[in-house]
Parts: sequence; C-alpha cells; structure tokens
Amino acid sequence: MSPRRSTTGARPPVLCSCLLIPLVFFFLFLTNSASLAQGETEVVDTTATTPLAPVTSLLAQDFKYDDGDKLMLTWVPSIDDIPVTGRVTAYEVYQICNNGEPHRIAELLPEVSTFRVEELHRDSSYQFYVLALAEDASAQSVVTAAITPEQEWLKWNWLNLMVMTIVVCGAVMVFIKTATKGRKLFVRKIAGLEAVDEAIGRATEMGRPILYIPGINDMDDVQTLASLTILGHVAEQVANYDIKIRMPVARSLVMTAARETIKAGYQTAGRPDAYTDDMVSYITDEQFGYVAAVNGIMVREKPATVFLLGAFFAESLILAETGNSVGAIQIAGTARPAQLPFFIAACDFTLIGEELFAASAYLSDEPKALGSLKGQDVGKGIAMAAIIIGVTLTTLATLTGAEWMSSATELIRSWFVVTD
Amino acid sequence: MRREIPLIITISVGFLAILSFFSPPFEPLGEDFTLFFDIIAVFAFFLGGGNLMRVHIDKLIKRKKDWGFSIVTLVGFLVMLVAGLGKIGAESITSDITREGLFSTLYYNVHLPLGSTMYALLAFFVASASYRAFRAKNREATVLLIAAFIILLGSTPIGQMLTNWMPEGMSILEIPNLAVWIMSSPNLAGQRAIMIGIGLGVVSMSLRLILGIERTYLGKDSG
Amino acid sequence: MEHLTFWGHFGVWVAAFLTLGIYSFLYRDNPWYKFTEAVFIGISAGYWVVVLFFDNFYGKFWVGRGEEPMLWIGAILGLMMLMRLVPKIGWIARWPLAFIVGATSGLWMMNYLTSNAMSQVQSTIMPLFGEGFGASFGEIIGNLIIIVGTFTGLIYFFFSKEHKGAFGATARVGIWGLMITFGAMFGYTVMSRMSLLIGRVDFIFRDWLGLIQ
Amino acid sequence: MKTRTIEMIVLALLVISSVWAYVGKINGWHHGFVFSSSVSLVIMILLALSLVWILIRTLQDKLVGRRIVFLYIGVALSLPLFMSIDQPIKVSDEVRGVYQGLVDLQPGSKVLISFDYDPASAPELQPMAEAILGECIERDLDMIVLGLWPMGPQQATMALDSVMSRMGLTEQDVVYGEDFVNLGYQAGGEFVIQRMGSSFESMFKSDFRGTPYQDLPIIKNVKNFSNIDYSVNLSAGFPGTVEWVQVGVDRFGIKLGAGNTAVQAPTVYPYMGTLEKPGQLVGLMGGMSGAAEIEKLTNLKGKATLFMLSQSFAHVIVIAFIIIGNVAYFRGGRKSKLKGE
Repeated sequence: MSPRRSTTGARPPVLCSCLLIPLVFFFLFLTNSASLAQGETEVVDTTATTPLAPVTSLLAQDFKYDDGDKLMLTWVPSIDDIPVTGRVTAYEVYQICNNGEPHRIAELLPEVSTFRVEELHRDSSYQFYVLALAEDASAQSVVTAAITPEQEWLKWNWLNLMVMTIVVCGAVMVFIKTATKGRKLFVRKIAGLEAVDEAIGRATEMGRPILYIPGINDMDDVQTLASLTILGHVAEQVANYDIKIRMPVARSLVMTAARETIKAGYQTAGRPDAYTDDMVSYITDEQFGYVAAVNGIMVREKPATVFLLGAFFAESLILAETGNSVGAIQIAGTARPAQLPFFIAACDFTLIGEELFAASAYLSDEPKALGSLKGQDVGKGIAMAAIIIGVTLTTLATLTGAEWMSSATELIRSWFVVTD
Repeated sequence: MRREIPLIITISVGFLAILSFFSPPFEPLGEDFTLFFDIIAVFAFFLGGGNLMRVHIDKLIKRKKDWGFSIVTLVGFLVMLVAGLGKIGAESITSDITREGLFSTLYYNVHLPLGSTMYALLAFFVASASYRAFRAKNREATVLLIAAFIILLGSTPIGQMLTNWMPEGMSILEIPNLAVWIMSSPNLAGQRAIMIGIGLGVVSMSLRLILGIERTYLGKDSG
Repeated sequence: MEHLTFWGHFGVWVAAFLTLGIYSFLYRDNPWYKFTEAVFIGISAGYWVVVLFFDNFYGKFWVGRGEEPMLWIGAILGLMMLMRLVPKIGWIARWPLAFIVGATSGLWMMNYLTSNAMSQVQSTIMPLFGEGFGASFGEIIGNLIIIVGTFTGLIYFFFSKEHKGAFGATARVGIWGLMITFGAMFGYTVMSRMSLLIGRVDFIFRDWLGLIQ
Repeated sequence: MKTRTIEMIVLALLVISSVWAYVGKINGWHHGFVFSSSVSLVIMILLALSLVWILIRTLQDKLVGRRIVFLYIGVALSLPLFMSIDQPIKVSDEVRGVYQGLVDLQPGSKVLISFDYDPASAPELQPMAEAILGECIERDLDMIVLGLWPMGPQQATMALDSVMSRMGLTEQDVVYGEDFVNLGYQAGGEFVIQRMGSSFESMFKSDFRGTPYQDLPIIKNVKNFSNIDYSVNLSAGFPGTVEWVQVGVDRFGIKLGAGNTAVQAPTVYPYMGTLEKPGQLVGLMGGMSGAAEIEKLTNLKGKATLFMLSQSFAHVIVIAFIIIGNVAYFRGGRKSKLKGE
C-alpha cells in the first residue's frame, strides 16, 4: 500500500499520481484485507458460547445510472455492533454469481451499512450475504434474492448539471450566433491585453527578442491550449514586425503544437519563409530543470518582452523575478490561483484566471469569439443571482424559522450539487 | 480536405468527451482518451528528445558560444538513457530501475538534490519580490501590502509582542489572530470569485475550441 | 571522526558543488551555473524519457495491447505525430493534435463547470448568522465578507459592462477583495519557502562542512 | 581592482575555507562552532544597524539592489544556525495538550507511537518524534512504536538513536524489549487499527527484528488498546491522524495526541474541538512551529528550535525590506521608475 501525502501546488505528474494512488490503494486494500481475513477465518470459532447477532434487512438493488455493472447493498448493522464495547470486528460481503460458489468480495469496518458492488456483468444474476465477525464468533445474514444489474443511458440524477451545461453553453452559442449576424457587441477593455501590442512594439524598438513561456503543463491542460491560442495572435504580430521570438517548452507535444501555431501566424502575416522550427525548442520535462534553463536564456538573451501564459506552479516567481531583473516587460496569466499573487507582484500585467481564457477571443477581435465572452457573463449572472437569493432565503429562514424558505434554499443549493 | 478532417476530429471527440460525462455506456471513453493521450505523448517524445539532441549537437559542430556545456548536457542525457533503458547495475531485467542501479543512483544523487536546490531559490526571490513589489503605489497595492504584512507579522514573535497588550475582548485584533482570520475569510472570498470565473471561462474557451472558432493550433492550409 | 569511502566523500562534494553552482546564479550568470544547468537538463531529460517509456509506452500500451484493441488507436495517433519528420506528409501530425484538443476541451469543460463553478456557488449559499444562529460576531463578519467578496469579485470579472458608476464602484470592492487574497497568499507562502532554503543551508554547513554543532 | 580579480579572490577564499572545514571535520580538528549569547547579540545588533544604515541610504535616494536583499536572506538564514540564544516561543494550547498527555502518566505507563510518514516529511516531524521519545525516556515510560507507512519504523529507529546520543544514553539505559519496542510496518491503514482494537498480537506476530510477540516483556501483557495509556500519531497524510481518530478514538476510546505537517494540520484541526465541546484529540502539533514548541516544553532543543530562529530572522528581514522599499517609494516622489533595480 502506498501512503498518500497531502500536498499543495504539486506538479501535474505528482497530481495525477495523487489521484491514482487512492485508486491503487483501494484495490490493494481489497486484496490486503482479503489476505488478512483469510488468516482470521481459521481462528473463528462458530460454536462460541454467546451467539452473535447477524445484520438484518439486507437488500440488493440496482445501482442507478451506471453501465449495468454495479449493484448497491444496504443493511442494518448487527445489534452487537456498538462503539468502544461492541463485539463486531468486521463485516465480510459474499457474492454468489449464477448460483455458483459464494466468494468473499469485501471486508468492511464495523458500523458500515452500505456497499457498492462493482465490475459485474449485465448477463449474470447475483446473490449476496453479509457475515458479521467477532473475535470468537461469526453470524451470517440471509441471502438476498437473485438480481441482475441494469444499464441506464443517461445519468438522470445529474439532470441539474445537464440543464446548467445546456444553459451556459446555450448562452455562449446564442451570443456567437448574434455576433455572426453582425450585431455589435460591447466588451470592456482588459488592461493586460491592451498591453500586448505595446509590449511587442517595445521589443521591436529595442531590437531584442520576445520570450514566450506556455507554462509547464502538457496539452491535456486547457490553460496550455488557452496559451497557444494567444500565441497565435502574438506570432502574427511578431511576423509583421519581424522580431525574434524564442519559445523554450517543457513538453514535446507542446513543442509540436507551438510550431504549428507560430507557422500559421507567419503564414497569416504573409511571411512563411521567415519561420523556422528553431523558434520553439524542447528543454526537459523536469519542472526545475526547465526553470534553470529558462533562467539562463533570460539572462543571456535579455528579452525585451516576456509572456508567461499558461499553467504555472512553484516556478512562477523564479521566472517572473529573473525576467524582471533583466528589465523585460512581462505579461503573465494563469488560472492557478496559488500562483497569481507572485505574478501580480513581479509582472507588469497579469491576466487573472478567467481573463486568460478570454484573452484569445479578445485579441482576435472576431465577433464570434467576442460573443462567447458575453455568454460567459450569463453564467456569472446565474451564479450571482443564486448567491444573493440563496443567502437571503437561508438567512431569513434561520431568522423566521419558516419551513418553505429553508426548503426553497435547499432546492437552490441542490441545483449546484453534483453527487455520485 | 486537409483543413476539414482535423476540425471534424476535434468536434466529434469533444462531444464524445462531454457525452462520456453524462451517459454510463460512454463513460469508459473518458478514460480511454486520457490513455490515448499518454501514448501519443510518448511518441511525441521522439520529437522532443530529438530536438534536444539536434540543438546541442548543432551547437557543438558549429562551435557556437558555450558549446562546451552542450557536451555536458548530451553526456548527461545519453548516460541517463543508457542507464535506464539498459537497466545498468540492476540485478535482473525485471528489476525496478527507480529503486536500484545506476539510473536510481543518478536520480537520487544528482537530479533530486538539484531539484530541491532550485526550488529553494524561491526563498531569495520571495524576498526580492516583496522588497520591490509591496509598495503602496495605489489603493489596490496598499490593500495587498497590508494583507501580506499582517500575515507575515503574524508568523513572527514581533507580531505577538506588538499586540500582546490588547484587552481580552479585543483578542480578534491581535495580529496572529487577525492573520488566521484573513486566511479564513477574505482570502476565501477572493479565491471563490476567481474559481467561479475560471470555471465559466473554461466552458466558453472549450466551446470555442470544439466548434472550431479558435484553430490557430491547426496551422494553415498549405501545410 | 567520520569514516567514509572514497565514493562517500565524492558524493558529498558533488552535491555541494552542484548546490553552490545553482546559488551562484544569484550573483550573476557564470560558467559554474552554466555547467550545473547543463548537467540538470541532460540528466532530467534523460530521466523523463526513460520513465515515460516504461510507464506509458510499456505499462499502458505494450502490456495491454493484446486485450485492449482500443489501445492501437492511441499508438496510431502517436505514429501520425511522428509524420512531422517527413516533410511531404507532415500535415497528418495535425490529426492527433486535433484529437488532443477535442478530448482536453470536452473533458475539462465538464470538470471545471462542476468542481470550480457550481460547487463554489453552492458553498457560498450559507446563512449569514450561522446554522441556527450559532455564529459569533467574528464569524458573522467573516460570512458577510465571504458573500460580499465573492459577489463583487464576480462583478469585477464581468466583461459586458464598462467599470463605471455604481457598477464600477462594486467592481472596485471586488478588486480589493482579490488583492487581500493575493496579499494573504503571498505572505503565507513566504513562511514555507524559507524553510526550504533552511534545509539546503543546513546541508552545506552541517552535512558537508560540519561547522554546526 | 577589477571586479574580475575580486571575484577570483573571493572564490579562492571560499574553496580554501571549505576544504579546510571539510578536512577539519574528517580529522576531528573542529567539532563545529557555536556563538556565545553575547556574540550572538552583537551579531544581531550589527545586522539591525546595517538595516538602519540601508534605510538611511535609501532616504538619501541611494537604493540597494536585489543582490543585497539576497545576501541578507542568506545571512539571516545561516547565522542563526550557529547561535545559542533562546527565541521566545509561545506554546499554544494544542501543543501543550500533547505534552500534558505525557505528564499525566505514571512511570512505567505504556505509550503507543505511530510513525506515519517518510523521509520527505522528516524536517517537520522528526524533531517532534525526538522530543516525544526523549520525554518518554525522561519519565520512564514504555514506548511501543509502529508504522502505517513503510518507512515509518525506520524513522522511529533514527529518532531514538539521535535522542539517546543527545541524552548521552546507551543501550543499557533504554533496553530494547523492555523499555522500547518497534513493531514495524503493517499494511492495511485503518484495518490495522481496527484489528489492534481486538488484539495487537493478531496484527503484529513479531517485532521488526522478528522476535515473537510473546518473547518481548514490554508487550507480553498488552492485549489491545485498553492496556495502552496514551497514544501519539505523527502523520504526513493518509493513513494517518484522520484514521487514528476515526477508528482508534471513536471506536476504541484511545487517548490520542497528534503531530502533523504544516500542509496537513488545517485538515486535522477540527478534531481539536471547541471550548464547549472537547474534541477527539487531546493535542495537536503542526509543522515546524509545533515542533519547536514541543521541543521547548520537553527541554530537548533540537533542529526545530534552531530552524525556527532562522525562519523568524528571515521573516524579520523580509518585513524590514518591505518597509525600506516603501520608504524608497515615498522618497522617490511616488515615481514608478523603481522597476528593475
């Protein structure tokens, strides 16, 4: 079993493994506990003096909204299962498949009264019973009636999420449509984006290169995608002004995608010959190895402008401070809240969270893209309305004690809950 | 056609991914897509690793500035590659190279210490950034400065000494308590607004990508 | 008195040499740093090639390729990626890219919508005075700040309206809320960053030079 | 002199002095250095004065660059490691609770200590472990050690060795099997705790050296948690404090004190309860400061106390430079030309 450490600000591979480890743990824990229990059953003496009460009301039901591979077991714990002085040490769940031999599928702690059986087949029938274990005795429950798991096509318990998705996505699409029809849509100015042109102009005047850092995550992070869409617009400008762009990356896939993006920018600007693959270079996947290299590039090539757009972790401040020390104008943006303070402190302009995603729409100045920003605002409006109405209702409910108010609050709240 | 096929791929894969969220029979697709991504990433590594080698060999042959260090990088890269893929120093072909052999020795004695040293550079940069950036330039910057200052003071003995004299009823205003309060209330409010915004921003960004409104990453037609 | 083998001494000196090499960058760029940087890049790039090969290619594809025919799709997409090396059919590399962009957008869109947007709205809907009037004065102020801060913060992010008049004033409150957040987070991190460096300083003065008692 | 020459001279001096220090360490010429309290005080005053001088220079519009800030951080973090002064450490009620649990015990009582971490979390948790073990030895308590993390038992052995050498004790003073036992690592997380609730022996047939359970006098008569007087858990994640609380405390009513990393501590804090309603934990140590506090209570100064001093120094330096920075800004007529200095 692998122990799991609590971390914050870990790198994505670390993050992924953090997500994986509980899973791995879960499986190992099943096998482990199985082997533990095997040793134990030998010493269980079923003819003990005081009989142990079994679990009651054992029920096997179809697990709702699955692919027909799960069942749900519920029971009332044994009356001997009480904290501190209770006799029950564990429960074991047994499964009988198609009237075959029973085999143990799980060992559970006392006080547990539900279990989800997984990895079943739609074409088999299943029966279950639960064994309550004490140190000197064991007690078997009744065997459930045979049941076959059923498949559902949609998770109706997520109806709220479906509606939310449709409303938010719908709003975005409606505004995109309106925009294509030629209606003028107003979008306010964003300081960091106004500065992009200025920053590129500065590099032209100074005759020094532009450094573009797309974060250290791979293409499976939307922040990287957002960064690359911004890169498209930057590359076009760069091609127009004929300045040098330098883009060291930490991922091979990002390297490939960035090359395509910059190349497209040069083609749009009508200067495809000026593009070379050398503009983008792969350094290393290692977080701090990459930082060491980028630091070196910054002090040696002294870029006039540095873009730090994408997913950043602990390295954010090292990069931003080094960039600042060489006198570069820096435009940063990330959707990782933990790194925003460092960018705010050390960079000239910072795109905060959402602004990073809005940036490419903004820079392209294309009506369709701008329309999508309007759609986003509808989502924000819903969020704000829900907060105001919900808070007012729930506060009034505690003040007046009115039943309907608390149930109304619960209703609003339930629209934002997604449970398994 | 060259331009259409990628767009069709994006749009259909995007919708399948969303569908995998809502429909149990399609659920495994989400996992499959992640798996495909991992496999593609390995192939892409040929391009990345190849690029690294090419850049440094080029530097070496053309005797560009600092070409000597390119030898170091190349040697390090190749040694690690041979040690890992050849399982040098490991007991058998099945042994775990992250636990034994030359590969793990290099990892634990060179790679890991270098990583933590680089990470620790932050201590210096945190200080220099505070010195330069925490200035009361305008109202926003002043608010930032005050919040950071209280949290910092709260973690030093000075913070305790400064406000120890406060009467019992005012204990919330003692700097260490104030620091805890800032972390748990106003800090949370800001985080939430940012997170909600990001959530919606991603939705709109993803839709633009899936619908092909943003497609700079696909390059231009002439290929 | 310590009794180390030759390799023991060598190891400590290498670690110290590389550690100081990194810190020499604080003074200015120099050959020592360049050397350390080159070592780091080479070793770490090699490390990741090997780890990715064993974990992803061997562990995820090669082992399961027989039972899971789906995995071949991944491999084919991967091979298309390599077509970039052949100038004539380089454009085919855009297919796997298109696949990645579609999958990433679709999967992350739903994750962000639920875990970022919806769950945060849900946890902000709370009674001002605590459940059953249980909140202390400090907590009520805290709750009020969380609610107002979240609301005004969202106003700040609104794109459709210019920050003017009453709307602008509310957005301004939102910015202040964000600034408190950033300041607090910055101040909080200073602490943990310092202890990182203490560890390295302790290595130099105690483990390497033995100057600390 | 040219800058280049100066740099070379400084580098040469550094090389010579480190070679000297290293050779000295190997041959036992020196055993490290420590500043006396008065020297430490003088150094602190000098540091403070130099900061004041920088402030005055700033008032004269002569700004210091970032390298000076770096230098100060380096100095502020290094020098305290050589100092022998006491930093006023305010002991929180949470840490005092952990300590009080030990104080309340009669000599010969049995203390169960679970090591649920690995070397990566050692800087914070190892000092706690050493302080707790030291106090147990001091009070003649029986120490029963186990680990729910694979590397935990190894950390326990290291902590005990370090404590014994610092207290000048030998294996005759702390007899293995009578005063101390290391049961080793057991996989299974909360299941291990659950099973220990009925029988320790069913979970640990032998200690980590392979000695059978019944052959160890210290635990021969320990059947389950009812024979344990106090438990301490040092945790860096899962399985850890949460599992010990949920199974050990809630189900078997053990008395539990905990030590956690700074990252993890906030998630465990709710188990401390409130004034009106006591929680499931009698005490909680969090991060480096928690470790320094327990070191203070047990009078066993270790790395945490030393590191805390360094940390406080660094914080004061950062605060000082924020003030200097603002002075510079207001002196400079609020011009924004300060960028990039």
